Amino acid sequence: MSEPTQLALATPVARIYGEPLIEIPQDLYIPPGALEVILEAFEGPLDLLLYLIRKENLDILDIPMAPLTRQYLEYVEAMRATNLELAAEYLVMAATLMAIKSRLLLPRPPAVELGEEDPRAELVRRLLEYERMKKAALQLDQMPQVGRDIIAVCVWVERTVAERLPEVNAQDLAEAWRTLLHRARLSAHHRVSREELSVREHMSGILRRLQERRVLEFGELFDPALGVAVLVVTLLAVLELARESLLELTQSESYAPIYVKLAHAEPH
Amino acid sequence: MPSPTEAKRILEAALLASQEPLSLVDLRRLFDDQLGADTLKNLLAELREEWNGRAVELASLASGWRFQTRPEFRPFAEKLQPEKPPRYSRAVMETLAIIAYRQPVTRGDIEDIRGVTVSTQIIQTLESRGWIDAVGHRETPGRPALYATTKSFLDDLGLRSLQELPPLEDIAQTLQLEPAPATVVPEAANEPAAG
Amino acid sequence: MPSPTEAKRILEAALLASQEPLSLVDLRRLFDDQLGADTLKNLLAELREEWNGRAVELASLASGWRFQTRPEFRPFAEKLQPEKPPRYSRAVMETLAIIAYRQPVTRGDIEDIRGVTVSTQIIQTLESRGWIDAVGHRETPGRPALYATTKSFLDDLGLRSLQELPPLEDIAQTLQLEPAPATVVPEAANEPAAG
Repeated sequence: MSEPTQLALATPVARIYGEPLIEIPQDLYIPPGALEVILEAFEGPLDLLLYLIRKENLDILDIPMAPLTRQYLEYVEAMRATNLELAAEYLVMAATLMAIKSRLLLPRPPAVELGEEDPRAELVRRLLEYERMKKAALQLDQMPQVGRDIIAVCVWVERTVAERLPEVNAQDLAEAWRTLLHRARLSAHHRVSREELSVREHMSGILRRLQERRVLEFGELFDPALGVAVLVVTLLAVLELARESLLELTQSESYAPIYVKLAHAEPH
Repeated sequence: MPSPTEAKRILEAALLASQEPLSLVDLRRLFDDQLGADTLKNLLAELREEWNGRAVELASLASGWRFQTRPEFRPFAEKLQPEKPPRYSRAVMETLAIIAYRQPVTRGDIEDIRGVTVSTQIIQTLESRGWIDAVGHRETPGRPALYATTKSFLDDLGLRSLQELPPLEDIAQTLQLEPAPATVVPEAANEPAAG
Repeated sequence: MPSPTEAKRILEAALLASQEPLSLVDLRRLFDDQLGADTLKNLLAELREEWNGRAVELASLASGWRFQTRPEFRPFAEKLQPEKPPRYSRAVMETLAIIAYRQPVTRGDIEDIRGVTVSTQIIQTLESRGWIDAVGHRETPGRPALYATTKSFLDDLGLRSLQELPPLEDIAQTLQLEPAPATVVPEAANEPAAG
């Protein structure tokens, strides 16, 4: 293994988790106030380990466990010393690192060595995956985001111009009529057939025309061009209007023109 | 300083991206107050011109400028985000049904059939919609107006004539089987007309 | 049937007036499904072309089409709205990246990868943004929720599918593992779980 040995003889200045602390890590010579900021910047033990590996230019696929473990512990101790709230995960990782290191130091029988996995493999796998995600997060963060870098266009929809009116269809009307009949239990009296409707439509039409021209000559009410059926319906409408006292039919003498006017139409 | 074309593109984007109308002060801030109010107004006028003939327009309001859809776009807006259509009250619908099927009728006729008072508001709702009008008066005391449906009513319902209204014979027949009623079902006298 | 020019103007207004991206289905509804999907796509392509060189663009996203300002417009947007929009913390972004690239994942999976506890707040931040949601549960004790990214996440990042996410950088693929243990780095083979 690529364990550097030159430090082993130096006198440790302190021991952390049984690991000798030879010197304060170089990168920890930082203005005291800034230290906390730096330490807080780590997202967890994996983040700290990655930082140490990249800083020291260590090969992530062949990690020298002793110096890495030592540096890691120094940082953890620095965090504790500055009273940072230290997540339990940092201590778990410290134990893991030491376990790996000691396993690497154990002599292994050649037979076992073949099938046995490198004790660092799991750690390497986790470090690689975390680093991948860390970089992905950075890339995602650099992409233009709606709300932050981009505004979704949404122009005003002008709806105030016309008052919105209810829509009614013929079926709604029939339904309303049906409810009415049901409620009033009206039967034959309010039977409405197509023929009757046609007469009633003409009744309204004749009244409408008499509003515009107060007096019409009887013949003017009929338009032969519309066919016999319409002529008949018009006649029925005139008769019904007369029966309901809505029209007055006048004739000064036999064979004189018949005049049609609204019953008792007000003198204008 | 951006070129006039650039400035116009920036103005356009700012106005399109803003939910609220932007005042001249807001817009000048876009250019760090480097653009005079007159220049800005000219650019806005040009921009407005550019948007002619499109379904969105640059409108000048009391509080500033904003892009908004033209009134003609409204039917399309409805298709995308339909507003819940308002409905006429039962009183209005029944009154309309009576006028449509029994015209010409007076308010008294309608009240006889419905069994309750018909408020002036109901008649007004239908009149102002242009669906009914008074076509004459019945020569009885008080000379009540006779109401009928209008052509506009037929048009709005997509009918060519009243005869295209659903026939009601079948209903009348089924109802005939029922025993004659003793009383008319009471109903609240002053129903609100549809808003 | 509207002419192509009219249809384009209607499309433009509809897209400008909608904050959410509009799908082809939405857009076809505008024309009562009278316009074929291909015609519509052509019109959208033309429209996109027309907006070239402006500070607003017509973007094609996961859930449809939307007009949005180009990233270059950002400095001007900041002048109009001085409050800086918040940036998500690294913890939030790493959690998002794990969900985006490894979905569907449980909170436990995320914690395994990040090596630290993932707070409820982080998940809530992403959920309330509408970027992730629970798509099911893993049938293990506690039935933890499985999280995945939403269409809205893709829309907001200007993507049409997860395949458009930036590819993962893989160090293990470039370096050779030294003593070459048989089972190390199983990850290298199955990249990425996007889909």
